[in-house]
Amino acid sequence: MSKQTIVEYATRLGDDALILGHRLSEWCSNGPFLEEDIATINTSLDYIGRARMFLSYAAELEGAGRTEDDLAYTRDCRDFKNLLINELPRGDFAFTTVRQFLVDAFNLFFFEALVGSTDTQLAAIAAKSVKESRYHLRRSRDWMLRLGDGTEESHRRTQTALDDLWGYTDELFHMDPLESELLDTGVAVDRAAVRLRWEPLVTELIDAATLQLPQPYTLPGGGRQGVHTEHLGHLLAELQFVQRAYPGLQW
Amino acid sequence: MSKQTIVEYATRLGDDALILGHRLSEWCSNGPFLEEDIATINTSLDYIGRARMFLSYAAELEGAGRTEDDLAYTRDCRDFKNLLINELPRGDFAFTTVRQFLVDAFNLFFFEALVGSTDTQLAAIAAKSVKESRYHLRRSRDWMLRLGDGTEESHRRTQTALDDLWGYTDELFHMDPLESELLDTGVAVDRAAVRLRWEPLVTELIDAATLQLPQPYTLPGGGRQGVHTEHLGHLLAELQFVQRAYPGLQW
Amino acid sequence: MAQRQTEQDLERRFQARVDAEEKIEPKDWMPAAYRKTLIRQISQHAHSEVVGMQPEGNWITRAPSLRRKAVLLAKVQDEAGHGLYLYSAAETLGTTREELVEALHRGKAKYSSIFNYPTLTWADIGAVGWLVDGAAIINQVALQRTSYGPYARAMIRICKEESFHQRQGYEIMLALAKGSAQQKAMAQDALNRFWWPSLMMFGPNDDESPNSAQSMKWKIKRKSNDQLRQEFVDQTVPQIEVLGLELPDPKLRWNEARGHYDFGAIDWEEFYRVIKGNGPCNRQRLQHHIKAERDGDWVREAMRAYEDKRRGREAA
Amino acid sequence: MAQRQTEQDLERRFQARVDAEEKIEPKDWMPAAYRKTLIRQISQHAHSEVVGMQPEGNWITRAPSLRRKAVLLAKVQDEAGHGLYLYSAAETLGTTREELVEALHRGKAKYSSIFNYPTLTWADIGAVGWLVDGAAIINQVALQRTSYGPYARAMIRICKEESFHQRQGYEIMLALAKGSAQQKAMAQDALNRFWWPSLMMFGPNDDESPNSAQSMKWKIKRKSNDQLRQEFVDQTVPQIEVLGLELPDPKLRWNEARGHYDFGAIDWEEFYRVIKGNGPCNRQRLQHHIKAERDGDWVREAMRAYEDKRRGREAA
Repeated sequence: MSKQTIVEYATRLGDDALILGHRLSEWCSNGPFLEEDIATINTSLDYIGRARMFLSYAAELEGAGRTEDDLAYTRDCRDFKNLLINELPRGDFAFTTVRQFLVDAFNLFFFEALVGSTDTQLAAIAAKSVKESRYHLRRSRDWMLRLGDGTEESHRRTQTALDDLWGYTDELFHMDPLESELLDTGVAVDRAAVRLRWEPLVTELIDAATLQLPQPYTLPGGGRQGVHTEHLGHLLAELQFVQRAYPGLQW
Repeated sequence: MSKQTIVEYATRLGDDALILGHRLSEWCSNGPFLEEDIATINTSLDYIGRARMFLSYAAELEGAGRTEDDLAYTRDCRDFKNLLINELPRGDFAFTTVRQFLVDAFNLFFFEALVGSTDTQLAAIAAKSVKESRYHLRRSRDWMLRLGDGTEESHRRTQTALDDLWGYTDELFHMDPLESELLDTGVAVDRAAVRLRWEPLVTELIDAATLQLPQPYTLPGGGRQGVHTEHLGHLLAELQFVQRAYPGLQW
Repeated sequence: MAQRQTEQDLERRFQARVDAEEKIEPKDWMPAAYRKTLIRQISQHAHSEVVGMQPEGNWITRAPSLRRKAVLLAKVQDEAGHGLYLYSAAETLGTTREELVEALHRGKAKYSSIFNYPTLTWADIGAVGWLVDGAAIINQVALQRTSYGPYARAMIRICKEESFHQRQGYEIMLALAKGSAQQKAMAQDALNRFWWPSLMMFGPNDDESPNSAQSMKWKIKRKSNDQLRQEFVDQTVPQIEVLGLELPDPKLRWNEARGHYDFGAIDWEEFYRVIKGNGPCNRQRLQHHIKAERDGDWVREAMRAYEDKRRGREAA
Repeated sequence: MAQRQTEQDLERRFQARVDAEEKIEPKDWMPAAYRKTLIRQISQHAHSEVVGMQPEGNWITRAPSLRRKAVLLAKVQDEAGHGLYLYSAAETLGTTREELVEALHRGKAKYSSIFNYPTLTWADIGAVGWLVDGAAIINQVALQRTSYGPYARAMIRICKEESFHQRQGYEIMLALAKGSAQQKAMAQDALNRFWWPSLMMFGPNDDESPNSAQSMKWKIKRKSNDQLRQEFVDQTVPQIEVLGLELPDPKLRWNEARGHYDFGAIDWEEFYRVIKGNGPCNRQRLQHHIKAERDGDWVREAMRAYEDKRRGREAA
């Protein structure tokens, strides 16, 4: 179990947080009302902070003199390893809410498990992330209920978002050889076990929100192999512009 | 009248064409129907072609070994010299139509005048651009009539677009010292004279389209000094990404 | 009896004309199944041209040079034009573009599933131009001799432009393959991702494709899927070698006895998953096409309203 | 007579309380004009905090390092929070946030016109943080002693965070000014473009500002526009020297006799043009704010509908 596999694992978790943090930050000044703008920026801040911790750990462990910013600003989309659900455009408030709910529920159980990692740095980041995810999940559950069981229009938009997002949830639970190897050594989390906790919570809340569980379908993953949607490239063009246009400087 | 002033003049005209060409190209596969998609892509092609002629002439005249691509892909927004009306986001079909109509009408008269430039290269580009602008203007006039005098909704959208765009038209006719100097030597066009032809055509068509001439107001120009709207930076992050991420290569 | 009799006569005379390589024209009698197959095939081809504008359109704003941007814009414009020809060819069979697009939106009609793969890098635009247009040309050259007149004529016209597009795609790959290490890696990566989907463009194996035989009998289809696929492989492997890129399939090897390249097994499970709608971009492509139409509703309504007013004014 | 009498008594007793530096609280009697001036001033301040999220939000997605991105996100979040305090402070005067936002959308209420200038480069975020928050602090420090209690308390709380923001803005300028030639030029360019608009933030000259005098009498406003402006200049010029940037105004010079920096004339024609609505971003800011609210209509309706259902269930 080489150090390099933990570098890869930390990079994956860092990219997940960075890319979703970016999508959340796009809501700034665009929220349905001021209090919600503040809450969404706050969630974005948690994700960007988490991304910094994972990416700086990956860079440090890699030992090639790279920094969290080198990872965030100088890799092209084929070298990013985030799961596809995180990179999808923010869509309307229903799409952002449903995505956040599906990911918050996953993150709560995932980080609760990661707290037990044999890698102390990952466990420490996980401990902070559990607290954040608990708070995020409480918020996104409330919003799922308000939108699902609100008006005809909010119900329709939320059901559409759920149907569009459902195919991307499978990738959350996929264990590839790298993570299976790290699971055996107690570093990584068993995503299949997370699914056992995730599914009942999600199906129960979908029901409470008077929504239909989507017809099961699965879209190809690929995020861990750098095979992304067409959206990530446009996101990175925006995120990386200043470091690309003025390379090798301090900011 | 140094060569450098003609380089600047050609760069201005090249940036005008490049940035509007980019906005038009964003309609690709997003048009209201297939024939319109084709026509808008065609207009975008004309503008990109025109931009290449002006920018390669500017680069050649500058004699510093730069190319049309160096100008297009390695300048940041403060060094771009396009007029602001060209960089505004494409908006809905009404906004794109009204902008195109206002700019097509200007371009027809501007390039008809530029054909008489003492600079043979500028005159040659102008000759080609006149033919294109005549065709573009015929198309945008037809659309102004259809949208202005179509349905209540198309009328409302078109009037809103006209009101939002009107403040940006003044910059089309502003003569700064550089262009005044070039006017004296027969190189540049007298934009004030263009206004005398532009205004009647525009006011008459606005009336025919049952639209109201907006309350006159003027927004600060700044494009010629590199003082742009916040939209240009985001546009350039997209346009320039590949050359910024993989600098100094042939494509 | 009599009625069925003439039906059989008509059918026999129709088949004789097809066998004699005569072109069937819109006004000629044709079996209902022939018309239905043609409408399905021509509309699928038209939808493919139009949906294909999305993956290529994805890189117009980021094309890495102004020349490449202009070339790509012109290519996508041509493809939209091909879509128009093909919709008109289909309309000669008594359907309307609105009906065909409606079927596309309801998931009833298909488009070439190669466009359900994302264009992730600029090299993908090279690969799509080179491989996808290459496969399309092989398909369309055969279709130039299809029995239905309007479709054959459309194919002749489209083929000219497609080969031009293919050369432009290959030119992009050449520039990348001969460029920096990063550019070469980008080209290899695009080849690796688009190789198998390009082979899948030719459809299921002959023994698997249900309506192939009948189409061959009606000379709608002049060569079988496997024949066309083999032609594509044989044409493309030497081009890969010129590029100096690694073969994307370890089993790709020249078979002297067969006089063709052997290649590995196609992952038909992925083929059917993508056809069923679960490829990477199926939903995105369809939602994009539907949104463009919906956003244009008010524009088309305004056109109609203006036309009515104008006609009203002229009549008055 | 009697009625007017008590009105004058109330007014006299109110002015005596103000002169005695007592805080006026929501439930206390206050002249209608005092209430009106406060609502206008507090709501303008609240709108400024909220509209100010746009020019800074413009760079969150392009912040050049993750640390800067986090710091900028936190700053914009604080400003949104300031907006909330101030709307609540205004509501203690009997208005509602909806009414105040409605007035903003109809162009009846204003926000600080510095936010009608575009943030074109990352250095602009440094300049906005350093100069705009710097000017805001000078205004707000004075307002901590404003006569109206809720407004004063809001100012005390906001000022702490503003000075933290100002330091962050200055830190960006420092990093750029000490960086590469391009970075230093970017910082100089931002300073040049935001210098005069920052001076304009303090409003017209004293002899020009209509309601200044009355506000001073009511101790809503504790220092005049020109005094505050001079404080800002005196505070900022030394900071420019530490940055090693050129002074953005050739007339800026220390005046030993006055004990202040002299500076050139402000372009009041531009000041009034921007206030009237014809600055670079006036329309954009307002349309952006209106669009965010409109896009959120269905969300707020869903919240209300859900609340009603819940209350209905609980009552049953």
